[in-house]
Amino acid sequence: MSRLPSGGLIDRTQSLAFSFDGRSYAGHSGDTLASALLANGVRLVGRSFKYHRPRGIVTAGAHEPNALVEMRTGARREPNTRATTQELYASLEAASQNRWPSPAFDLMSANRGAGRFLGAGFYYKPSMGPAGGWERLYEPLIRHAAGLGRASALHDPDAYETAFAHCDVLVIGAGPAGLMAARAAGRAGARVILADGDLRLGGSLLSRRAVIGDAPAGAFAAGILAELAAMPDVRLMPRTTIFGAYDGGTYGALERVADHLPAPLPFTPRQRAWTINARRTVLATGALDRPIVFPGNDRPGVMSAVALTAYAVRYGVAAGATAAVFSAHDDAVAAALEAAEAGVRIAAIVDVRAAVHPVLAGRAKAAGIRLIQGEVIGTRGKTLSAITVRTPSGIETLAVDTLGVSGGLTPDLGLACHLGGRPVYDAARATFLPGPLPPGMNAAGAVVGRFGLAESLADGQAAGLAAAADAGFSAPPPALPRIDEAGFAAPSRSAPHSAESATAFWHVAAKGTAFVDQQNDVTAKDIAIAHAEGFRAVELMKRYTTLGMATDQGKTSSLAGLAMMAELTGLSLPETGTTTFRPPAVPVAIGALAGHHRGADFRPVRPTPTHGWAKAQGAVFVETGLWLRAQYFPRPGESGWRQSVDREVNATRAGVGLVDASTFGKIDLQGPDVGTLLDRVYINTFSTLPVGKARYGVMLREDGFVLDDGTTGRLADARYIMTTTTANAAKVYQHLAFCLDVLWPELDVTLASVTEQWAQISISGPHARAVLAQVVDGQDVSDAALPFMGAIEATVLGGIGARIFRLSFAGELGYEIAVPADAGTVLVEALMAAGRDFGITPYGTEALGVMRIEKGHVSGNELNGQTTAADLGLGRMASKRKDHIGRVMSERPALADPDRPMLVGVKPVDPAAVLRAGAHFLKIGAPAATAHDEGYLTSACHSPTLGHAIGLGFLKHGAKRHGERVRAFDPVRGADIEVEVCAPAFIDPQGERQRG
Amino acid sequence: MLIPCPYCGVRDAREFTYLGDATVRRPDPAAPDAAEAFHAYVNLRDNPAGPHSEHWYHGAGCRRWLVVTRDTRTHAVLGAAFAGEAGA
Amino acid sequence: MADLLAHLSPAEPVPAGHYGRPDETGVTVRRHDGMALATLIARRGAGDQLLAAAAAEGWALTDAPRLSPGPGLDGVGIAPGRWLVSAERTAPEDLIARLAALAGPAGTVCDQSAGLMILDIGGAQAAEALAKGVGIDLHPRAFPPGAAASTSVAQVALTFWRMQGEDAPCYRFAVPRSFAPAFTRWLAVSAAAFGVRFCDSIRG
Amino acid sequence: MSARFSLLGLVADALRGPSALKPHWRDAAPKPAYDVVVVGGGGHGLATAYYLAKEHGIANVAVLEKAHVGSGNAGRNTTIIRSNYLLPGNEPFYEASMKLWEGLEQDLNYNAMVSQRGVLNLFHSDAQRDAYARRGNAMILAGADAELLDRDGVRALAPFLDFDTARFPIKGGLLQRRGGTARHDAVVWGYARGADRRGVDIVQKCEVTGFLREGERVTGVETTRGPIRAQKVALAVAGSTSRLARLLDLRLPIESHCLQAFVSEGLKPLIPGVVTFGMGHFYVSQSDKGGLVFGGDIEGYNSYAQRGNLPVVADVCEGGMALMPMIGRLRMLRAWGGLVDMSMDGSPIIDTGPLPGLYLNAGWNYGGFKATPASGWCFAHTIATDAPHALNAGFRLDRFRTGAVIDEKGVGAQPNLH
Ligand SMILES: Cc1cc2nc3c(=O)[nH]c(=O)nc-3n(C[C@H](O)[C@H](O)[C@H](O)COP(=O)(O)OP(=O)(O)OC[C@H]3O[C@@H](n4cnc5c(N)ncnc54)[C@H](O)[C@@H]3O)c2cc1C
Ligand SMILES: NC(=O)c1ccc[n+]([C@@H]2O[C@H](COP(=O)([O-])OP(=O)(O)OC[C@H]3O[C@@H](n4cnc5c(N)ncnc54)[C@H](O)[C@@H]3O)[C@@H](O)[C@H]2O)c1
Ligand SMILES: Cc1cc2nc3c(=O)[nH]c(=O)nc-3n(C[C@H](O)[C@H](O)[C@H](O)COP(=O)(O)O)c2cc1C
Ligand SMILES: [Zn+2]
Repeated sequence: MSRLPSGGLIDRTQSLAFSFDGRSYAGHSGDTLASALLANGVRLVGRSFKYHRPRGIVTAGAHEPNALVEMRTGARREPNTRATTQELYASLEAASQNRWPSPAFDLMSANRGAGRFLGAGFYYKPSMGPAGGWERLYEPLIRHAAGLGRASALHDPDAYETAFAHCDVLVIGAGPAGLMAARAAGRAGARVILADGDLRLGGSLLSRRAVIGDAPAGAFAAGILAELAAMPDVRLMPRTTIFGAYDGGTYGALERVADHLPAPLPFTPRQRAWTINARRTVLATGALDRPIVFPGNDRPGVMSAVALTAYAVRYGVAAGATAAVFSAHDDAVAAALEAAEAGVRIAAIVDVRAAVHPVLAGRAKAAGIRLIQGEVIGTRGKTLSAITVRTPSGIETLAVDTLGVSGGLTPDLGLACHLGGRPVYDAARATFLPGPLPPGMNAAGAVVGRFGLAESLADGQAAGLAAAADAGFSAPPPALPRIDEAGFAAPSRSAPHSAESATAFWHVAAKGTAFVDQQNDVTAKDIAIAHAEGFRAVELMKRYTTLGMATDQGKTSSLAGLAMMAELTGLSLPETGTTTFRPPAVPVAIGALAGHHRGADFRPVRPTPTHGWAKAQGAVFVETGLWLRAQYFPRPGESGWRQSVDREVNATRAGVGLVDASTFGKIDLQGPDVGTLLDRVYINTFSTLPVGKARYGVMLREDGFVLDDGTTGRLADARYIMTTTTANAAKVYQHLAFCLDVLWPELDVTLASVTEQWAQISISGPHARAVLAQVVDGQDVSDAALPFMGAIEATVLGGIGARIFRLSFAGELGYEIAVPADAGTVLVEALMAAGRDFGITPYGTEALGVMRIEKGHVSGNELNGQTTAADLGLGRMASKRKDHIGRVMSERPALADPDRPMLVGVKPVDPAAVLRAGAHFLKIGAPAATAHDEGYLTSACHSPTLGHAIGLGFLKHGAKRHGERVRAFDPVRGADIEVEVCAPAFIDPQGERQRG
Repeated sequence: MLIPCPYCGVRDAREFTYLGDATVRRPDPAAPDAAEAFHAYVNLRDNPAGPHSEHWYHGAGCRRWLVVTRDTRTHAVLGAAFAGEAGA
Repeated sequence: MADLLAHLSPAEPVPAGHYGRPDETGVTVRRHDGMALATLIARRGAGDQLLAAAAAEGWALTDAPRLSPGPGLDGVGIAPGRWLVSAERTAPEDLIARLAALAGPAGTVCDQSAGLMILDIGGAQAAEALAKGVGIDLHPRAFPPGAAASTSVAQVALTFWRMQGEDAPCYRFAVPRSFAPAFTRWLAVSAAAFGVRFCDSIRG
Repeated sequence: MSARFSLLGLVADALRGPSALKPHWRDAAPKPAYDVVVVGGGGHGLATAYYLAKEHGIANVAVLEKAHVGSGNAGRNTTIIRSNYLLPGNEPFYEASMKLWEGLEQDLNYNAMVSQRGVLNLFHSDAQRDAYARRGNAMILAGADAELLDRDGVRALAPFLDFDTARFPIKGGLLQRRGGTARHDAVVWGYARGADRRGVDIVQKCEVTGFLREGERVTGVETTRGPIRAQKVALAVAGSTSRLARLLDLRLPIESHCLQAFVSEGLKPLIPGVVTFGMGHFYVSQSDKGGLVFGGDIEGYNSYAQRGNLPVVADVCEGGMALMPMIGRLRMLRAWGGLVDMSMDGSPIIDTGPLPGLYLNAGWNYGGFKATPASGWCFAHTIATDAPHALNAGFRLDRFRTGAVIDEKGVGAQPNLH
């Protein structure tokens, strides 16, 4: 329970003050929070999930199930951080969680007494009395008691980024196997990435005492790392966890850039999420120490045997004053001896086997450590003070404050299974090993059961060479280092664990509460309950008991649980199988996965070419998909948007107005077959369109519903310009490309999107021609020269190339003038100057919307993908003389059904009433029920031209009901308004104004 | 998932837009059974568990439609060609 | 880091200036205004004819995602039989006329001069900064001078190529005009750790 | 048969220990013949068997499940229940389902943890507001509850959302207070136990590999545990529908796609009810255990792999961060995928046929969990009476031929866009 006098990869010259639960402590740089807490004698660090039992530090790695803490404070508070991987920094602040008021005294631990009633499955049995009792009473209680840490509920102040990396060989894990693999592949000339979640590369070499060649393990690792660092095409990535394997050799990785600092450095993110594309991968993630399930195994002071050694060797910390080790295989015995050599007082090694390896037995004897054949059957103390051991000769109590436990090694093989591979049971090693590996993956070292150091070095090198060779880089194998595994003869360890050295030992048969999943409080008894109640398949057992669903994802618990289930069912372990491994291999911050794309940068903001000008005019902007458009242009003294919009509409209808319509999709089509193509994609005919004219067209999806509408003009015999709606610009281009690439590759047509190239300014109103005439370069724009639906190329403002289409969405005399986007502002300014005498008024999307509703033009609200051309009143446009996409399916009975709601106009009977889109139409007097639903209002506005509200909508038999009154029923906004049905065009139904 | 565009090279699938089954052929609209044939073309799918020939549009790249053969059980991409040239 | 952009409008390209780490300039961004740009598209079955026409003018145009420099213009393959052609110090209409004459019936030409923003992104850490959004391998073996790609970067579909004849790698990006704010904001943030200078735009 | 659950029983069980406990349902061995064989031991198949027995007195029924019950979508969905649909073909059905949820625990004597903490769909533009108003009004017409909240109303419910720097400002939301979540596994187990108690055989590890035919008529199934004859064979296999249809040479208006879902590490209560983003793909709720359960869009390509890829992971997390930047430091604990049967109009099929003796329940897309009770109820009715009930009258297979599609999103016959 203290810092050892020497040793460890910590900087003893640097003392770092930190606090835990408000108390101050000190540690060293190189410490994790866990090692620093242990060095300060803090052993109780939190409470378990369900029963709020006191819990201590169990591991020295990312799979820690117990020592989860709340890091930092304020908006940076971060729940559930593993103390075992959190690097210590000066003035670190952390707190225990899931306890109230303190971890030592937790009122919620009353749950412990209730534990016998709260066993697996208790939630599902509706014992809770009256109906509603669950929701009103028990559920809130359970929600409050459950959960682990507390989120800050404040916006995360830190930034994140993503990045891409590419390599020939990705090596995952920088232990002995990974280091050798990376070196071999690097020497062969491959581009290598070596990633490890740890802050320091070296894996188990850092926390064990071996001699490799002539050097201690740590120095050996350092030598390889230096060599790798000098290779230009090798990238070393410490603090980087590979969290997922995905299709095509893509790996997700999380780099913790700044979690070891009080706050991220300026201009750097807190974390970086990498997408790594690797041609080959070497999985070298090692193996984890496997716990043994025994009564009292959750008491603080009970930990992994390998962790006990790691704290001693790597951090120079004795996890306790006097320790014992409870083992079932030789490597745990070896680890215990190494801990002792590092200065930890080991009183005894309790091993379940009849004999341990003679070399190890000899060393234990020499070190004065008792070797006991037996099992731990109980523990005592608030934190551990004694263990009870059952030996062949009786029961014995040992006073120890720390117990290192290891039942075997479990390969950390999740990444091998993310693409659906299933682990296979290896009886010789008494563990599951990776099954068929994902394409491109090799695996080496402990993760494939090569538990010995010599063999993992050799295996890593071979895997690295093989991976490089597969990627096209060959090299002869270098000689392997000679190994002295601290006196423990290599052959016996490097051989698969033989029956004497490893027995599959999962749990101790003895009375008392024994935990399988320490975080989720799943006990041995819960497994028995699941079995008795029929939840025997491993996936059912998992879900019924929550075994393996904690933050360690069962890394410390699953295997024991399923072995215990196998014992109960009498099935073998291979028959029992494992649950499914899923990404992420280690939990990953959501912010990191989002990276840069949040807040204002969640999605691109697309400004129109005249954005700056509109901003200078004081426009209010509105999101239109990704575009930002001027919504209206308020003027001083106006009381609200309605007043501005009314003014804009009135000024346009009475004089002239101008709007930026650049957001429409624009597609340039050229070639001899454009007409043929357009005839096939539009319901109406375009091949006969004269040069110099434009036409409104409607296109259908193949299923007969409307896809899009827009105007297409013919500029030359073999050249058309198509406009699409703003929303469907990309979709229509893709559709046309489909027609040309897939349906009719014989058509000679070229497509180019010119949406970005052209600014398109629309001027409308009685004076539009007079304004236009002032900007064109001498072109005749008279009605005769440029009649309604004329489409010409011209130049404006002294030589700027332009296209002018005479049409107007507003239903006025109008022109759409397109110029190169960088001339958009110049054009607008010129138009404003030219129109000054006519009171030219810029307007935004609101006024545009009002005018098109007044005119009865359909738009996005009506083109909602659920409507046919006939529904929109456009059925007669369809040419009967040709086929077009969607024709056949548009004739299906339900699409041709006369009962379908059709486009109508409506106006409120009470002229003061306000209409809102979304109201449903009901016959007057009909009950408000789905059966009587006759349609709905799609668009509505106040018409300043008419002085009352108007709307468009779809109404059953609408065309025949002009003049009838119906209800516009809008209960979500508390409205129920009588409206009169009318034709959709409220103004100028004959279109005289636009022809004017 | 990576898709080998015959022009652009190997790219992440996120650059593409998926349409689906590339084995269905637009029927002759003038045929007497056109209604039924279009129903099958638009609506009915083999939806196989195994190799599947399918249309992908490289919208963030060359903007061409590809026919990609991919195993729907493993996501292994078995080949890719430009639509119209695929012979599929 | 996020504060870097907090005071800037998300609807406008990042203005000229130095961003991020103050003592270094690891990345330099130069914007070209007034460059003529056009798409040149081979008509169905006329690809070879178009290539031959280009060759006749001394322009070794290749039908691949690569830079094909020619006399007074550059072609970059963006799709089979399709190029983005750029010409410095040239009026758009001159480029269009030249290409139209060159292509004749074998190809069509479309002005894109105002539709794309051209950015030259260079500096010692350019590739490292770009890797935060460019999913394509920029390693010199995989993306040597002259290599080009149309791809999506930070949600923006664009074309870029590695320029020839520069010492440190320099990449030329053609970004659709309306996506310039999104792209430059991402670039500024991604390069901030190295220090990034957005230069005043250059004409030509 | 397991005993009725009660408070006393729970106490007694606890005192007696595991040995006194009984399986919640029998792990039945298949008999050679049944009146009805239901293929698929997900929520829908089990609910169908339960209601066949309960409502129609047809208990000589087997549910055949290739793995274990709930191993399909029923065991991997984000557990949202709601009846906030737009179209008249859908809304009354989902509202009927909602009413069944509300009585489910008493009916099944099993705590499915139905938790009506509300479903809030955010909107970010005027057009979206109007579309939600249309939907809310449709819900009210069908007898459901709906409220249209303005920005302040949303802020009061969910103050942690990004109201200040969001790319797409939050303008309000459509709230269904009766919506919420139910514990997915418990629904499966509850129906399994309920059906078992009424005599239904639940046969696990029994994969249907073929069909017995007499001419056109389907007369039973081939399974990995031998042939089983049946008067009626009912398919409720969700994402596997096409695989079985193929064995009958049927092509269906269905594609199988993968939908991912995610859960965070456990947290103290943070998010009330269900919140969905209107301008990106993200929705979230918090489980009783404290994990944030969230998801987004489907992967977008046909798949039987039951796992997804990184682009969707990023897309979902971007949506989450855009909406609630407080989750940045919270960690994703696990991601998984399910095989969803996306139909050509995004709406389900509950119908007789298409062959005599065959009955089809499919096309649930990413939204069939909430339908579980009504789907089982209507399918049972359809099987028992050989005709659809009024509630599923719109869910017929021939609608794709006639054009009477129920396309909530208006994207047409493109399954990956629904
Ligand atoms: C990630 C995800 C999130 C979702 N979120 C929601 C949500 O929030 N709300 C919502 O309402 N819906 C949601 N859904 C959809 C919902 O889960 C499904 O629509 C619904 O569960 C499907 O019905 P089921 O339960 O019967 O299907 P399943 O549970 O998939 O049942 C089908 C069963 O058939 C079995 N089977 C298949 N083939 C055979 C065979 N040959 N022989 C025997 N058995 C076979 C399968 O093993 C499976 O158990 C989600 C789906 C997913 C994947
Ligand atoms: N007795 C001794 O002295 C001694 C010393 C060292 C090693 N050994 C033996 O060597 C073998 C271990 O070698 P190894 O190289 O296979 O394993 P290892 O445990 O040494 O290394 C695995 C590394 O992978 C990393 N890792 C795990 N998952 C990761 C992920 N998802 N992303 C990134 N990094 C990840 C870990 O942080 C660790 O550094 C063991 O058998 C051990 O007993 C023995
Ligand atoms: C509502 C819900 C909550 C879940 N909560 C957890 C959880 O807390 N921990 C966990 O490990 N998995 C959780 N899961 C995921 C399951 O472990 C599992 O991944 C999922 O049921 C799919 O099964 P599979 O991964 O075995 O294919 C949850 C799943 C659902 C549907
Ligand atoms: Zn491509």
